[in-house]
Amino acid sequence: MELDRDRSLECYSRMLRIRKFEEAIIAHHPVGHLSIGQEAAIVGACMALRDDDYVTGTHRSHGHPIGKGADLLPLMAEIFGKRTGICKGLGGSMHLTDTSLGLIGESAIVGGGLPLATGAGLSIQVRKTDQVSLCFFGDGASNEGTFHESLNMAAVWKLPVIYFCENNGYAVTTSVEKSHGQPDIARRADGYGMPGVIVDGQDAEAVFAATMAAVARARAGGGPTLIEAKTYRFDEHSNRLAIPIKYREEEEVAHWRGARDPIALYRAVLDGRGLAAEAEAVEAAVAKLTDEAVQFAKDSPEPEMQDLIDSMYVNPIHFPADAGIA
Amino acid sequence: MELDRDRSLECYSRMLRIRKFEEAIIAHHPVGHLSIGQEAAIVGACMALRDDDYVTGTHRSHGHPIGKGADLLPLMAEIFGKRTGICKGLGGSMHLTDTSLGLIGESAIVGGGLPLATGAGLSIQVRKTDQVSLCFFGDGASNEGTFHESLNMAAVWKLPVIYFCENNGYAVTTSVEKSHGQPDIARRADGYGMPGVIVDGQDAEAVFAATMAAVARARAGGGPTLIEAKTYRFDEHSNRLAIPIKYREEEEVAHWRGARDPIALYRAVLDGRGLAAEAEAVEAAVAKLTDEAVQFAKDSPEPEMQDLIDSMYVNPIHFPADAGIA
Amino acid sequence: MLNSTQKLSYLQAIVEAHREEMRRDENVILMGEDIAVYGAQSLFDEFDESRLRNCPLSELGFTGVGVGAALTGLRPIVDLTIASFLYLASDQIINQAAKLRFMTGGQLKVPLVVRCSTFYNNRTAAQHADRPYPLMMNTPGLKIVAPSCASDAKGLLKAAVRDDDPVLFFEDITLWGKKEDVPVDEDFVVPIGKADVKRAGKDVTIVAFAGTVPPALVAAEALAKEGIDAEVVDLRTLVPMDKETVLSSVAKTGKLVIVDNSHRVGSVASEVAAVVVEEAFDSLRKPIQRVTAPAVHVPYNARLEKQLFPTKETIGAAVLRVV
Amino acid sequence: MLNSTQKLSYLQAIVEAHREEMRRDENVILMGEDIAVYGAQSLFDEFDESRLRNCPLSELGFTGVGVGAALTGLRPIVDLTIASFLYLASDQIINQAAKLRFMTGGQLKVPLVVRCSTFYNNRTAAQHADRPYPLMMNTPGLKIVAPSCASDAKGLLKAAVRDDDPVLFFEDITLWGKKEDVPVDEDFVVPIGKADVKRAGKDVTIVAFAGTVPPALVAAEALAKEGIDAEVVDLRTLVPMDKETVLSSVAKTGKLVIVDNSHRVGSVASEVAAVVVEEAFDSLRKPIQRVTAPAVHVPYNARLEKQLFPTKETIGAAVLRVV
Ligand SMILES: Cc1ncc(C[n+]2csc(CCOP(=O)(O)OP(=O)(O)O)c2C)c(N)n1
Ligand SMILES: Cc1ncc(C[n+]2csc(CCOP(=O)(O)OP(=O)(O)O)c2C)c(N)n1
Ligand SMILES: [Mg+2]
Ligand SMILES: [Mg+2]
Repeated sequence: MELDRDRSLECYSRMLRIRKFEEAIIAHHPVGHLSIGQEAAIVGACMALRDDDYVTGTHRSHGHPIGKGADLLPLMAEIFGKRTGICKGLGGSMHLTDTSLGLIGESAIVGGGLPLATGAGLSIQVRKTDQVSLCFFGDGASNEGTFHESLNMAAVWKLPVIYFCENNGYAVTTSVEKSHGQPDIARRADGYGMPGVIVDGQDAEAVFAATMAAVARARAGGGPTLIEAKTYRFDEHSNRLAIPIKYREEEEVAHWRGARDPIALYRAVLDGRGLAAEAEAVEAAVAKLTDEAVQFAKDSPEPEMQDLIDSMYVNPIHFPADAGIA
Repeated sequence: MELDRDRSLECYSRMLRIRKFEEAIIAHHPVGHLSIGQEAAIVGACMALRDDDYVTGTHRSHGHPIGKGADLLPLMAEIFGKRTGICKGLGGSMHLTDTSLGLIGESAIVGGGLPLATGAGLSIQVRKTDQVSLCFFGDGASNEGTFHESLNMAAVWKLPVIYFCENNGYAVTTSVEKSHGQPDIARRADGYGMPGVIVDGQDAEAVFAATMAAVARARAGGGPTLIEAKTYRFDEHSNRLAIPIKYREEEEVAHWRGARDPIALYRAVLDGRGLAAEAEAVEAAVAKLTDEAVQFAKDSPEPEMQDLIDSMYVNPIHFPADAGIA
Repeated sequence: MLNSTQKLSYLQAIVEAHREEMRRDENVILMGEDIAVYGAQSLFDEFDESRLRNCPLSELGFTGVGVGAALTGLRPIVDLTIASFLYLASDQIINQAAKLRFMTGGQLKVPLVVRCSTFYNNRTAAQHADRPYPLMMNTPGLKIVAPSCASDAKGLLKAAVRDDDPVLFFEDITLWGKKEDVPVDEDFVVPIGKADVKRAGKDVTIVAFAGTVPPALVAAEALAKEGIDAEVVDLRTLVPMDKETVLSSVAKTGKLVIVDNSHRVGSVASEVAAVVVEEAFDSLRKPIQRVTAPAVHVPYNARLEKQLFPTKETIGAAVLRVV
Repeated sequence: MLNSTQKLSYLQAIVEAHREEMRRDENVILMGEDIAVYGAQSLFDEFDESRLRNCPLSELGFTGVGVGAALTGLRPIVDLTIASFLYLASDQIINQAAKLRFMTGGQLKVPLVVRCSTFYNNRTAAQHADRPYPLMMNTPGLKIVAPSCASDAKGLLKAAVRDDDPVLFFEDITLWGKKEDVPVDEDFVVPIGKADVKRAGKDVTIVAFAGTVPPALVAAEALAKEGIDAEVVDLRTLVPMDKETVLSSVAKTGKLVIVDNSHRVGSVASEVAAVVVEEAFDSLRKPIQRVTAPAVHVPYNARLEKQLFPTKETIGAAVLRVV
């Protein structure tokens, strides 16, 4: 499904914002799990959502808020552990949760977001709104019990949930082939009586189309869908983790980086639609924005113990008095 | 697949032993979850196993050891909570585990046995024996995360495990239709790249045949199979639980009790094969055995605190000294 | 309706609390397995199945669903039924419910209640009979209550539903049937974090909670006949604990016996003892006594099972060791 | 080889323990996620993948697989990697591993080791940084160890593998890189249930374990300069605790400071305090001091995170409050 001119440029911008945001992380504060290579999957899915739709994410948490359209500055400040960070510097790189855009948790417990997204779906159904809930998770997460329990519940109750698997082929060093009885995660949907769809995760508009169909179904009361986007992580599992073994071929990485870069692919699409100049303007704007974000993060103060205390409870009781804070 | 004369009588005897054992429980010590109605599923599966094959079971634990051929006396004594019980009166009605016949745990935590059986499969593979492991579980249990995690692992590693679902249509008061995205549990197997088979759970020899095929596959290194036996629980969920609502139709119960009683059905098969006299002899023997078991249980002593202490550790350290035993 | 009461059992009081809170706020829902079987069948007469969710056997999943619903406008009560199933759900409670507000710098709140019932002295053996009170005491961000009577059960459950933080609610099945006059005032709440002196006394402090309060009170009456005047403090809330009430009682009596149905090691009793020896050492005149279940599993055999839990006799004996 | 030693880091010592035990007994296997990433890549040079199982992300499942394998002849070591994932696996550990022997009247045994590492002071925020030592202390049937140095890590892991009961093994990542001379004797084991006096002293007892032992020792040296002679007792085993060593130290010093990286409420420190106030009340001359992480979650910001955990300064200050 083709995005119109403005939406296609917004889609390109968001993808590029993820890429540039993470390149800035590598350059300035190398922590965390990068989504570089997976931008089309993330943004394609988010383009099908409204601002008030819910999203849950993962330890690979940078792309989801950016994909949903979040402001980069508080996100970057969070990476730097600053008080101006979206989570006051308490959550950090694996937890860039911007609730103003419907994000309700980036779970660093693999699979932990699946029940949360399902619960948001339940909430929508009980409160009778027409929102939907979209759950990002990885191929590795699909082996957690929460995957099974969540998808089944959503199917029984016909909840408006889109289960969106970013299948990047690996969980740390473990390939899908070595950890899944069969490699197509979408094929598991049938066991729950739910549609399962495989989509090219490097093609933003293909992802958008698949997600739009699932969103339409969900909003119409048709229940959940499982979407599997086949994608690839260009970098290592995490900036901070040394990997002492070779678990994927260099040629494989080179192939995806070269021929399957979602940003290059989408740039070509825009070029083909005569939008090269506009795309260049987007690129300039994103570069500027990223610099601003880094500067903002650098200039921001660190959180204090009081910020931490203030974030613990809505309704503190005997707290912080009895907490034993030195 | 037809059982030969002796095996068919043994099959009939085991089914009858379950039925009579539980009728004696109702009469003499009404505790626990009964397998009446599900005898063909249990015994049909066990007839396909060797004595040294492993079995895990559930809270509905009486049928599995009897199906595997266990001595009734220690089982009945366990029901009565006696020291001569198979578990010294410590495990009780939900945990009739006779390890001498390869039973390695009747889990009252629903779904808890699935990883145990899978682990036995792993053990078989590492130790390179030709045993298999069979896991009994219910329709309700198939919604636990352990189901998913276990079946996937067994599929990836091609473990010699038979996942045997006694689908009796309900988990306490909750029907399969209201708790499963779609009602055929065997259909979930495909998601793991594993064969899934549905079998009539009231037909002992049909169950035997399906299980034999899975066992043969497992022993040959072909990996796991999911078997779903459609069966029915004739009595209430548990002897000890009052059910304040109506969750199944009386006609439904009457239909299964009347037309789908696995013991009556198999008796008819035996009659058709000219084995009526032998079947009668089995019936007399089982009646006598059950009486003996009740008498043995009644006459047996209760366990003492020392039995409890002795069962805690293989290698006690500072125990029982520091345990705070009054 | 103010000041009027109604004779209710502990379990009925819990169901009444549901009814009142569900009437008051349409965002309150109940989730769990076989809801009708666990006492709440009468709610189906009044409320829609949309708000009374019979769940598949997926404890981790549906508890997490409760968390997700709490994040997005509902106030779910998740009934895990038997407390021995709490382990299955513990990740969503500890890593999500208790942490999400903090980890998002206060952006989110999790108004969730998780119920579970300790199923001991009921001949269900070790996989059903745990009293895992201590399991989550170490997790910041959670509140944990464990009432000992029908009024407290009703008032604490209502307080829990109204609280914007996650609350773990332990019921005690040995109390389910116990009847009492319970306030019918729909705004009757028992504050979280407040202990209750169930019997005033001056010679020794007995700290108890949930199912240990009744035998503690009986023991106190028996001791009174021997001229020993015991104060019985019902903790009611385990976290955040009402240290003040405990410490001021010990300041008065100088002697402390703690009664707890959980296993001895790492018990609630241990925490109470630690707080007191740290903060009221100078008032303490005798060794603190923990009367707990021993560190062995719960057997099926009823006679043996009964021997594991504190009784009026073992409580009385502990008091006699220190007075 | 007797009496010879080898310079190994704490993590290397753990890997060596695996190697030796896997050589000694072909029924010993290692299971976990991305085994090679968590230090054990060199084992792949020597052992078959059949005994080195890279598992799917299924913590509850593969821990239960470990239990099932232990029931049927293997002696699995299950590495849960980060201790914050222990909650996911807790049901199989508590309801199966710890109970199956008991519930079958002693028919079964569960020679299982579950490893997990406490990942604090590492800027991974609240969902990775838990130190859930207390979580399973309340469960009878389990043994729980938490070594503070490379030799103890090796010796306790070997003891755990050889033990026929389930053992939970807590590693501390702040110690992973610390090197030490470690015995190479393949039968070197450190007995489970025995504490170690890491520094003898007469004025005050400091009980510590795992990552709190190094700062406790540094604090003790600093105190020595001020004329205070502290005894540092390393618990090593949390359950079953070596009460005797702790009690006899307190009998000598009369003062007790307990240092524990877990959160304050329901901590290991609370259990130690409870035991001591119950059993050594008459030797106690001052209030017991618990030096713990406070009851708040672990933040991402490194400067704040660091402030949560006991340091030589906070340990020293606690000692000074009581001497
Ligand atoms: C429950 C849990 N187990 C293990 C980990 C450690 N871990 C972090 S990310 C990861 C791999 C996740 O793989 P996948 O779901 O495919 O996501 P990806 O990293 O590929 O985006 C693992 C094992 C964790 N954080 N949580
Ligand atoms: C983890 C867990 N959740 C809930 C229960 C309570 N419970 C016991 S049996 C049962 C129903 C199980 O249904 P199914 O698996 O179909 O087995 P059936 O009873 O029909 O044989 C439930 C909910 C339990 N024992 N364990
Ligand atoms: Mg992946
Ligand atoms: Mg069933």
